[in-house]
Amino acid sequence: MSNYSRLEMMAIAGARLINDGEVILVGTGLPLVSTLLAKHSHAPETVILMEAGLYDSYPQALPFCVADARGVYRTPWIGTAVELMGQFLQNKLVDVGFLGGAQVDRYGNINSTVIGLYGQPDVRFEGSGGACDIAVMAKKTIIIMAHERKRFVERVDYLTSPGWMVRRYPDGKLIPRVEAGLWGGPYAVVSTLGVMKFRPQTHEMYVESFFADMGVTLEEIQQNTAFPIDVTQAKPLESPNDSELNVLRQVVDPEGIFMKY
Amino acid sequence: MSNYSRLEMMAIAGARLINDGEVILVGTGLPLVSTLLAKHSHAPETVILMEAGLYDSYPQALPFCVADARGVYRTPWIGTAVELMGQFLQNKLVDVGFLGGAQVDRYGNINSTVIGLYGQPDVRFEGSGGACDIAVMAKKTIIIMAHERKRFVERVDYLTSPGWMVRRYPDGKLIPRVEAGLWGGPYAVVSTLGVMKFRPQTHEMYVESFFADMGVTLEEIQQNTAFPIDVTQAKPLESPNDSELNVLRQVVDPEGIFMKY
Amino acid sequence: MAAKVQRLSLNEAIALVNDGDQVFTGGWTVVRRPMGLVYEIVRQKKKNLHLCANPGGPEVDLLIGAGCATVGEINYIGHEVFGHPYNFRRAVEKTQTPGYRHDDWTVQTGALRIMAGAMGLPFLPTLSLKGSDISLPGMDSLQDLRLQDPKLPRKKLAVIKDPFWEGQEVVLVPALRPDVCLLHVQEVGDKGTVRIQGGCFLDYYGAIASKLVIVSAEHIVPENQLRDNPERNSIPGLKVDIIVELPYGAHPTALFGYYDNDPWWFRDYLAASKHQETFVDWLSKWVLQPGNHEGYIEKLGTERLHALQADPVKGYNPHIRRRLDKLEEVGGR
Amino acid sequence: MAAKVQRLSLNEAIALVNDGDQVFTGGWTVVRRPMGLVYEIVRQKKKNLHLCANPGGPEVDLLIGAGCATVGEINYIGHEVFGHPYNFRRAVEKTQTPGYRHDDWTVQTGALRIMAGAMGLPFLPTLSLKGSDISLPGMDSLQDLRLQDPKLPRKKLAVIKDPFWEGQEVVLVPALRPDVCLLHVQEVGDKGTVRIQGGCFLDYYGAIASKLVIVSAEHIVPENQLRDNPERNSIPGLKVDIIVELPYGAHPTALFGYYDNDPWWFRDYLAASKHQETFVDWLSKWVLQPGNHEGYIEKLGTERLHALQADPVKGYNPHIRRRLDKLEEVGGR
Repeated sequence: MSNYSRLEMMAIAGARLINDGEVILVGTGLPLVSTLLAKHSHAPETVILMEAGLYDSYPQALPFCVADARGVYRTPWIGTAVELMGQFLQNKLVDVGFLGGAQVDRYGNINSTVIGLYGQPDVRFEGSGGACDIAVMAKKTIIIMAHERKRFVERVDYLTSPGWMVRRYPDGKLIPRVEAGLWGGPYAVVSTLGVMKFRPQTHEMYVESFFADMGVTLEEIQQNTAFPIDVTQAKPLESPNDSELNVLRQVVDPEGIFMKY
Repeated sequence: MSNYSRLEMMAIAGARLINDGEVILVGTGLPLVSTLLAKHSHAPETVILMEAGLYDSYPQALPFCVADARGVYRTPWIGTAVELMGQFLQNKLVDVGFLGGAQVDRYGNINSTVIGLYGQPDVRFEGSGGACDIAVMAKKTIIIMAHERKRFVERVDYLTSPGWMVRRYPDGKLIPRVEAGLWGGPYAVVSTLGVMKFRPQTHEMYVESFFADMGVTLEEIQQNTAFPIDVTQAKPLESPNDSELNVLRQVVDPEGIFMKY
Repeated sequence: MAAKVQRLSLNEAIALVNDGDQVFTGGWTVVRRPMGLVYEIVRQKKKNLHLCANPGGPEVDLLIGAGCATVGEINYIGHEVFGHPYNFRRAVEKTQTPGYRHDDWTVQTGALRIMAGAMGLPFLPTLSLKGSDISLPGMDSLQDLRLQDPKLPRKKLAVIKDPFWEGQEVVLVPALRPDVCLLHVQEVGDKGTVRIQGGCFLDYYGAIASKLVIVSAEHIVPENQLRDNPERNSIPGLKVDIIVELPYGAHPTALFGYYDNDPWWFRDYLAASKHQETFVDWLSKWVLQPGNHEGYIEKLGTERLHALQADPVKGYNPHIRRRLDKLEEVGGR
Repeated sequence: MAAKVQRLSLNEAIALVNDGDQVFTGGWTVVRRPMGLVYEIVRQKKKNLHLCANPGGPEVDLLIGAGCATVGEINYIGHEVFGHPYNFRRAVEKTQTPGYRHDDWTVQTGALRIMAGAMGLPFLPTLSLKGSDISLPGMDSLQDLRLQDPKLPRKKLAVIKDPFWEGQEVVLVPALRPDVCLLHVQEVGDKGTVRIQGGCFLDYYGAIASKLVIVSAEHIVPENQLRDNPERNSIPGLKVDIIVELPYGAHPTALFGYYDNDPWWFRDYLAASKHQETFVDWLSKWVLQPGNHEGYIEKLGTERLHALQADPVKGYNPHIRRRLDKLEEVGGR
């Protein structure tokens, strides 16, 4: 077996999707871990934003939330959600939004609000935070979450953050994203099993690459996905190199707060 | 004759209208001179705001404009027009707006835009600046200007800053201020001849007091006012005291920039 | 008239909060929350509060768990990576007649709503929310209250067509108009000027939008001292009504330059808040029995406060370990 | 992508401005205007500029007088107490076919319009303008251009009813979407972070709203130096495209901490600008003949620059006399 975990592989796969120089608005947890890994390796010119008001963050220690002093230290400027979300994001200055979620469907719609009925939920989550805003207004979004059948669902219980098929106001009918007047859209889903992207025309999710060297099979992905997913173009993902693992373990998350060593 | 000028009397009459503790949004020139005189004498707790973003200004030297470093020095906070005009003023935190103007009518409507036709003016002035905003949204406004027949007019050539009879959108018909949904309104006009206020019911201008000790007569006021103006309740204004003159001459405008000694 | 700033005790300050008030709490999730003020709200047993934190953290979960809040217009309630908001969850999960009613928003629209309040405007426009369930009238959990409760806008949102440029659809979101704004900050001047370090979040907007503004601070300082650097000051005194000196007033949340998040608090709180009974015990032990803020700080103990102390330049504590599943003990009783 | 900040010469920077561009100029009336950048616009003979200073000062009067501008959406053009904007006056008084078309606004609505641009929104609401001639369609001096010129909104404003609270009428004002933003500041980092002292005015919003942002500064400094005090920085580098080191780049307007208003300049400019012929002479003598910014500063001379020097703490020059009718001579050629 490999000397790295699926969580690590996932964080590394996420980092690889970030291009140097991109302006990236990032949530706490795995999105931040992946982004910092990219910043500390192939994408040093990335401009990291966090919704609480943090700008061009380059923390020396892993921030615990999007308002953490670790993310503020030696930033060149500090704003608020009014500037970050109401100006930079809405004014199309954000290249990548990097989000987690509880459920995702084949169109990249994300639920981070409830399981069950909205009015009487079985499980209530923390709620959108800035996720809906980011999914609506970033030039593209990357989603990162555990690959389980109850998470990769036919239909999200609540559509918190719009993907490629979105709610029409006010009747809630699902319509294509562009018809609702939205730009951007989901670019990739990084999971504990592989990396999914979306077909250009149908905007349906397909498997682009999978963690073959960790024993992941395409059948395993299909079994853990509650909607039909095309695996015909899936390629094994390149294994993490030593540099990626070192940066992740020694620089980005040495405590194992997220990587749970 | 008196040992003070009509300009000085006017500045002092303006200062006397300010109550201690008021939040006052003030324009450059005579409004600022009067306000600083009040701040340096009977109204030290006045909070002086200027539209460029200056807050709680207490200058050691007379500011030349509403963005002058003299008005910034040792203020406790600095904003922009977004906060001063878009928040404090619009959110009804400003007690007094203190304005100049080129023309005023009996309802306290001010013109600071053109003489003649708007499309082809005989004389073009600088324009509203923040005057219209202040006249619309301060809890009350004080107007200060030279008393001449061409300035105290039957009808302003252009209604820059609404008084008690204002333009209906979009047809321009003159309607009472409250019908247009506006609060506040003109409280007094201070001129080179006296102090005018407005009747509670009709909102028409009347003479409350005049500069009798400088030889000003009520006939002179009527002759220099192009609309009928009630002078029946006019009382002589109390002469400036030494303290007022000293503060004005030695502290507020020692160069005579506005007082033209 | 400019607010005449009054310096009050914690007890006197919170006595000004009325049952039913709409309350905005400053800070962000687990950072710089007005925890000392909120603990005192619990001690004074305020009822039917209408919360509008943006976003909410432990202070909101605590007020819901203590039965102080009946309505929330909030985009997120949680403790970030520390764990889940169990009091909030329990209040809304599978509940037929909830004691707490929750209206979902987003960070951006929540920010615009409190900004609209600060601007004295009834609404502001946004391009967000389009395509989300959050925007749908059928998902508006406060719909039945809207025409009855004057603190709620008549509609959750409206949609209009841009009349000026490309003609796109624009969402209008209603202003928030809180009765009370509760903030905790590093320094406040004796005339109300607030200096915040490490990010203001939406505290400025909360202060300008709210009818009564209560600011607790680590230090009340002479106003003249703050005038040396106006660019570093965050909120003008114009709208600050009440100031309270309250050292450690943001504990267990982090305060830039002063102290870091308290992982032991979060570990204990998360364990306790999983069930109503254990939460009631926790509340009694940590909020009610200490009797006041001094008692609470005393109970934390000097060893624990020392362990949280921030590096004054970095703003955080570079030595503290934050992984709850491997947390080592520190002092504190 | 984040703008890759480029350090250019003044000449190279202004070469990026196109005829017909909509240009926002930073500063406020006679304070911190990007005069050096504007002089270079005149030297490079740019045409048909669409100006949106808020408010406008000598830089706007100069561009109108030099024939560079054909449209302005501006709330005020003037030199404050120094005197009147004669070039602007001459361009619009009793003119049948004006070369310059002026649309009147107000400070608050102008601020909201550039803020709407920064927010990526087509409009923002306001409670101002109600009752004023400025709001009336019949007084809209650009009405005939609105459906032809894509840089102008289709309407000057719109009025809607608040759907959420008291139902009052609210005015919507269209965004400003400038092509170019010109700023002069005290310091800019080599990656574009801007530090302004003494008031930012609307410079931040101008930068975030505009497509191309050109910042001239007294000093270009290492970015790391500015990171010591992020709270003191005014504009993030994200939207700054071009930086130009330009000492005295705001002269004759005042720059907090550096130099005060130049009363001799205003005396001479006001006298010259009263007539087109004398203004053309002034322009030739002070802008064109010096050839570039260095020539201009050289022409001012060290004695005059010394006389303007600000007290670094107070921000202004406490000795300078500003009353034009009693102005004493100082050096300068």
